[in-house]
Amino acid sequence: MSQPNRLASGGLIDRTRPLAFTFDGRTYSGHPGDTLASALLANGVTLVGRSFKYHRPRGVLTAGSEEPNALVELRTGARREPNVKATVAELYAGLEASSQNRFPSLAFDLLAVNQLASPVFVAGFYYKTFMWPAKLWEKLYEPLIRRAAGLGRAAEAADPDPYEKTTAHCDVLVIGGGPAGLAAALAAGRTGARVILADEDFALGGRLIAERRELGGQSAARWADEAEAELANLPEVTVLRRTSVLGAYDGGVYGAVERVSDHLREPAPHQPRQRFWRIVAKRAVLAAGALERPIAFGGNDTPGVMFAGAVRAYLNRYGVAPGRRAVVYANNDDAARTVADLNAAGCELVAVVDARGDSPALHAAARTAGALLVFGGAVARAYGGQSVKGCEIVDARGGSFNVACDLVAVSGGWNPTIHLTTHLGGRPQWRDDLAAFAPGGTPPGMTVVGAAAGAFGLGEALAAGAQAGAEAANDCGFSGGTFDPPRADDDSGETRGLGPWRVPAKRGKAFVDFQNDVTVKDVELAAREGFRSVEHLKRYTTLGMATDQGKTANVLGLALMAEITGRSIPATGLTLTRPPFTPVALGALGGAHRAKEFKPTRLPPSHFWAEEQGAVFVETGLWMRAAYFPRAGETDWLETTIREVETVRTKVGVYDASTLGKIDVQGADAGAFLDHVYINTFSTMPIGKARYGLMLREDGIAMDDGTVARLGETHYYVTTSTAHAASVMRHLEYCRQWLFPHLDVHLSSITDQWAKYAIAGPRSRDVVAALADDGFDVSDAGLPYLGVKELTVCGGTRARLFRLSFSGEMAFELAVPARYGDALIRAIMAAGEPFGICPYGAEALSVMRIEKGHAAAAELNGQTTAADLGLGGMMSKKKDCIGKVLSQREGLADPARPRLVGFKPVDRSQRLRGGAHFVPRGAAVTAANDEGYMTSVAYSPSNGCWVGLGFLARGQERIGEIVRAVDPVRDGDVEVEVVAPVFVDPEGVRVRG
Amino acid sequence: MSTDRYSIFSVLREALRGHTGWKPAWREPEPKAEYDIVIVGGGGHGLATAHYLARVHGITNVAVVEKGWIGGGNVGRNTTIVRSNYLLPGNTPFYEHSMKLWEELEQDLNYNAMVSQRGVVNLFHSDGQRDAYARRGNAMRLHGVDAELLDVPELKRILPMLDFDNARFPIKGALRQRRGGTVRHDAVAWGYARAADGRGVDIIQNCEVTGFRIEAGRILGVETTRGFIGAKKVGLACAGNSSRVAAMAGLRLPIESHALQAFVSEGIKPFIDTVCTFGAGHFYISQSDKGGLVFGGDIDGYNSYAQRGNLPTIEDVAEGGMALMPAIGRVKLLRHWGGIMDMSMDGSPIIDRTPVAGLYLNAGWCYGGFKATPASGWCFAHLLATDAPHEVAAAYRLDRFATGRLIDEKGVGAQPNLH
Amino acid sequence: MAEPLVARSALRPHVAPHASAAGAHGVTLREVENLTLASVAALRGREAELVQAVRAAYGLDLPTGPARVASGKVAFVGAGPGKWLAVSSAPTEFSTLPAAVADQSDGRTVLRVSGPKARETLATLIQLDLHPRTFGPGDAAMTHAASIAVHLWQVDDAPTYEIATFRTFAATLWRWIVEAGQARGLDARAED
Amino acid sequence: MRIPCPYCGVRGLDEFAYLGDATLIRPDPAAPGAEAAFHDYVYLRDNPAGLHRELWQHASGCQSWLVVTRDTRTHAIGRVEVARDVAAARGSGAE
Repeated sequence: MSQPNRLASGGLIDRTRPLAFTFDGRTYSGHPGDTLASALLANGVTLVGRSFKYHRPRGVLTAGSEEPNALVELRTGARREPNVKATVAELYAGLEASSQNRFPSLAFDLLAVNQLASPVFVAGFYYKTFMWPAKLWEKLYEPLIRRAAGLGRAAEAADPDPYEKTTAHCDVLVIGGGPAGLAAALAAGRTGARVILADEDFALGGRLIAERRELGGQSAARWADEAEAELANLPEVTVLRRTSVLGAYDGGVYGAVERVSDHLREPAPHQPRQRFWRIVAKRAVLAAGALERPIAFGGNDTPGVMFAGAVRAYLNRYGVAPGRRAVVYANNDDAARTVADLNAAGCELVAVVDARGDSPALHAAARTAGALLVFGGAVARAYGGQSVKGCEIVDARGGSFNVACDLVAVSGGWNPTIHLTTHLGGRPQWRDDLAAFAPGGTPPGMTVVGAAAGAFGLGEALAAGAQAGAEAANDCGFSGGTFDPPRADDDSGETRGLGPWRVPAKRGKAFVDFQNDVTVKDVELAAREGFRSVEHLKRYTTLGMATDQGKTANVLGLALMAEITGRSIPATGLTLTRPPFTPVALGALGGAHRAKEFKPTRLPPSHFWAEEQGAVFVETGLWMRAAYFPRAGETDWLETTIREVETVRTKVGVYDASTLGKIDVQGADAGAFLDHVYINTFSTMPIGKARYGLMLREDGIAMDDGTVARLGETHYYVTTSTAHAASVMRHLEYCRQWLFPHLDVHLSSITDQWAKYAIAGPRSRDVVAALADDGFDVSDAGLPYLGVKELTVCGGTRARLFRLSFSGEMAFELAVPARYGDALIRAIMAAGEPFGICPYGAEALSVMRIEKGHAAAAELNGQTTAADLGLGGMMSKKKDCIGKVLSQREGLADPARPRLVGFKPVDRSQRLRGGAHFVPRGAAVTAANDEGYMTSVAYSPSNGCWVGLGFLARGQERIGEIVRAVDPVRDGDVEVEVVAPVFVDPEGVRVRG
Repeated sequence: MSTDRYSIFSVLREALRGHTGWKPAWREPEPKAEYDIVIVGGGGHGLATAHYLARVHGITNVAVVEKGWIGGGNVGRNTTIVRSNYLLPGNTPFYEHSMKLWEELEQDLNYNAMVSQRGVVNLFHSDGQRDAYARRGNAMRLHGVDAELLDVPELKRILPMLDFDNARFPIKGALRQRRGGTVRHDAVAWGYARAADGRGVDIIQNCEVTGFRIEAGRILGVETTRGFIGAKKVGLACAGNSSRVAAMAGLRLPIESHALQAFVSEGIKPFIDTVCTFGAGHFYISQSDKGGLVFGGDIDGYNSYAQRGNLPTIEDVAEGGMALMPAIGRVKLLRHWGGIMDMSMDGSPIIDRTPVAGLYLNAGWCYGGFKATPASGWCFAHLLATDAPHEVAAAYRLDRFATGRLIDEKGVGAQPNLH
Repeated sequence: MAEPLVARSALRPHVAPHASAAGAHGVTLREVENLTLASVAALRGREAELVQAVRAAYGLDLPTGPARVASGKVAFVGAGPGKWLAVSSAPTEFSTLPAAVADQSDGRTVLRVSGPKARETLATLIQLDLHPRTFGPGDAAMTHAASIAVHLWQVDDAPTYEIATFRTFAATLWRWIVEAGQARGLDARAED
Repeated sequence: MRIPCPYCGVRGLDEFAYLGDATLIRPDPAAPGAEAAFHDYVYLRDNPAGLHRELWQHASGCQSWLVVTRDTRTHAIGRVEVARDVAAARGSGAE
């Protein structure tokens, strides 16, 4: 497994350890410290991927996260990850990568036929075609486009790896571990401030480890090592490698993702694959460096055309020669460094083309390397198909000639990496002196330093970083500890790229956005068709919309549009970017709580007992509630439910009602407060009594119902529905604190404090009596209907007993402190055994409340008034309450509104369905005849048929009428009789027992 | 000769000459001194209104004034979903009218906006949700709109990537509207603009309205950064900026502006071929023709004019997505952004006259604005042209909050951040 | 007459599993049982009376902010303006205080998280800054742990935190702490 | 976004629940024209682009309702007041 392009020496790789990996099934070898891209290049693999639209062969363009071309699928099976940039994928033993967006193979891709049709497939062509016939779009054209588009494939099974989210707070967040960032972190860290340094790379240093530079008399890479070692020893400094800061959010919050285990075959036990960091920073120093940009010339996407800075990174950091015969094409003095590094690595320099005039630095370097030097010229075209075989050079006088080469190192200048400065609305400013956008506004508390601020010199980056780090720490109250940056071997190099942006087309496509195949001609077309603003350009051509988010393309595209339309760059627009800075796995943003742990699970006090009984549970909000308790021989939920209902109606049953919201209300004005929030009056209710209550929203619509019990002169106990417990508590606090601040009233959620069981049925008093301690009278006289009493049960456990009924039977709600809940349900079952008790679940509860016509969530749906619910009479005329005024609006008081009534099928054997609509008998099933809808249905054992509740226009006036309940989505159409919404014991005799 | 008719033939012809013959999709005219109608807002709704004024009502002395570039607001920032699966009688016919206009849009505009009726699937996870969706689906069917309830086996067939086995909130079924789907959002703005322009409508970009000239309670025109433009009638279609613009005319609206975030992943090969909404978390998703998973969740929940949101919502959406389809764990979020929604107080829109004679309002779209674009334009054009509400938009009255004839689909009341 | 009722924790091993890593423990998780807890709110116009009563009964000054003051077995933890959570490791009758008092002894489950990796573990659930420069023994806070409402306070420099959560959420919170602690040398058992 | 709760300290957006405009005062239900006044109170909004006084509850913290002054264009947080104090000081119109 030779690595033909690995240099004999040099680089920050561990040559002692070979790492075997595969690409498209072939095995290669690399070393720790390699990326997949560097290892592929070392092995002489230059064709790595295919472009999005034309399926053009593509190689490696960059050595960083801005890579548009070298995208692969990494790993297999459920761990398959699409669109991984080979330039940042850290090599590990056994890595498996595949090329993507090609069929059948990378070298022979049938869809490359798209290139032949490329004269048709220009920007926006699809807006102009595929319209006829219309029905073929979804059937033919769209599937074809969809299959051709997209890059890699998502996994088909759930991601098996865990993720974690965490929060960190710091004084100073330093983004970027290059020279400026290291200086900032050292300067801030030495003051004792809490510092986080985050860098997306697995090695710190940035350009320090990609260049042959000296700092303070030693190699820059060595200096970076020492800086990292010192940072590691500062107790309040956290260095996060492999961590990309993705976005800036309001309030000094930054999002970042740490690739904890991506450099491993799979995560170590209990370790996450990735960790998402919310970083709360008082100050931030952005030292994200700069990104090189391309020049648009023909065939500039051919594998082997590479950014000059990337060429140096592969040479110096990875000990890899990306080519052996190189042409260097640049418009800035970085070219001199490229020439020198290629020469030092033993590569042949075929030609050096400088778009500018004479440059002394470049002159010297080219002479040393023995390269042909072309000033004021251009590379007009690179050619070679799947790898560069040569290029056509145009000289200053317009003459052109071809040279053979296998590498074209291009530098169109550098763009400061200012993405994070724009996330909160900062608008970049074009600077002619840099020929680039520099930060305009920044997020509050952020300073930008180094190349990211347009300071491209190493010395100035170090100095600015050190200063910004110290100042940021000072702003947080830290001082002392100084850091003097080392002396840099700066030259007076000219790194701004002063154009050209493009080389007048000869032959071959000149790419602006490589991945999305946006060419100079596409930009010209956009301009011709009026898509001249940057936003239109982007959207029309898809420039900048690829996985690299236009990191290499945006400025070039903008500059081309400016040139084509004869405007300045600032007049043409600017490039705002959106988070994330680099794409982030959804798994990381989702974090640890997945599948069954997606949300908390609330377990009521009887849960463990119910599990033992074999109960079937149902998710109700965050709660798990027992739906029903099947017994051996019962075949379905309905059979079980009917048995449970019949047991309650004839004997006694017990239900865990603990999930209802419970609120303790105390204070001298507690009664007055409740009068404000409920439509009925509680201030005059006697102590020891309870009553049903309904509260409205201020817009007059019913909000929630429940019961209110008075435990003392200034002490009430309020229940809410299970679903609305939290929102009602918030509403009550709003009323207490904001609307009625002068009232002496205090609220405390006691939902979890009390285990509460509803014991219902004709024998319920017998059960309660068996549990109540001596001396507590639970007879009808001692505790009449709607009575409340505090007592002790089972030999001294304090309890509250409410004579309330939801089922229509004589019933009690018995509450004990929750720790006794498990024991109490067992005690109730034991005490009830002689009376034939059974537990019942939410299904049976629902049946019984429907039989009694009690409104629940389906009726309190946020669209109904007290009057709609048949509860209008409860509203006190003597007092105001929230919602009273607006409930009197004509639209809400309209008697034609649908009102709550009951329904029975005319043919008693027919089933009813919730969600059916009512239309008059004989009328067409159309919206014009829609008179309401069914909210709740149940099979009523007492009635021997299905019964329903629903809202019917003028329903209360139509008792006895027959209407149709139509249910087209389930092919249902049932004639139903309109009845009063009470199906059992309409006189209410039984509750009074 | 330049080319202005779009077809495969014109594309092929242009291909032979390097696409040099295409005309600009719309002109860049200077504003005239006066128009019959000035529409404020060059988004989808404003441009659609202009198109239908010209095409349906023959009114072409119309200007659309836009403070920035057309299509730069919500029409280019949404998650591209179209559907007419509404519950309440005030809404269903309107959105169905919109759906029908979508279905003929490409022929009408000679522009392929890629209307893709791939279906919209709303999952439910409880019996209560099932009944609520049945109620909605039946309402749709009564209005002649397609709707069906799907059971779990059918869902497994069309959405095999959902977590059916290990979910905290098990999937119990879904409501599907097959005719729902997605539309290439930018193309909608461009297609309407091009079509309106072709009929003589002036689309005036970079022209911000700075005030209204109102005399004796009647509108006379708009003051803009490019001077005064006279108008017999002025229609506001300003989406998230409705309150700011209306305030210049002295109006206070039942609207709050809120940021809704949207998300797109990197392009991947076909993964999901319908629109799907989670019923137990804030997450909905589809896949664009380019391959990106396009998804979203809840609004950020506080008044905002900043086109961006914050991390809690982003995390909430990702958590929902991972709960629903855990195979997307290694798919990467490419970009997220925000748009400013004109959240009305009952969650439904307003298309109505205002107390100022000649000034008309089209606002309150919440996050239903994109799917409504054609019908909104159609009905607003009708109102502007005839001074009478279109029958399918008759419920969208400004005074419904005073009368109590609310159109509250979600039933959450006058709290815009919950709609 | 029925048997006396037996108190049971909200945590059972099948919903709140035990875990014990080999080697040194980075983080330890326990339930603190048998606490008396009460929410205490000052009545309007009787705030000073409450301060006096607490001082007289327990010898401590009610904290005015999010802090915990303790004396003997009794502690008061700030729970909002004019509100406190009273905590006692012995049976204590807080209802006699001149205040709105609601028993919460069963409404909350209190977990104790301690050890050198406690902060790092909690940071995966709680977004507060628990760095010793900003949060130390005696400090308290109300927040949420990945959506689960918690009221926590620091007990010592180990560091040890006590986290009160609503009882019906306790099993989930336990599992989530266990999940986060697994990679950090967790020892989680229901009782010592 | 981070909001300094006067009681708890600075906390993230994740802990707060939003209600809306804090300049709206509940009208006198007994006054003439109450229905119109309640309509304006419940439904009409200034919805400014700029400084906005608004109600938030520190829902995951001390439960206090707060009046926060915030710029709706930048999300910059200005003054934060305890809502109950604000309400008490204006002699709360509700009673």
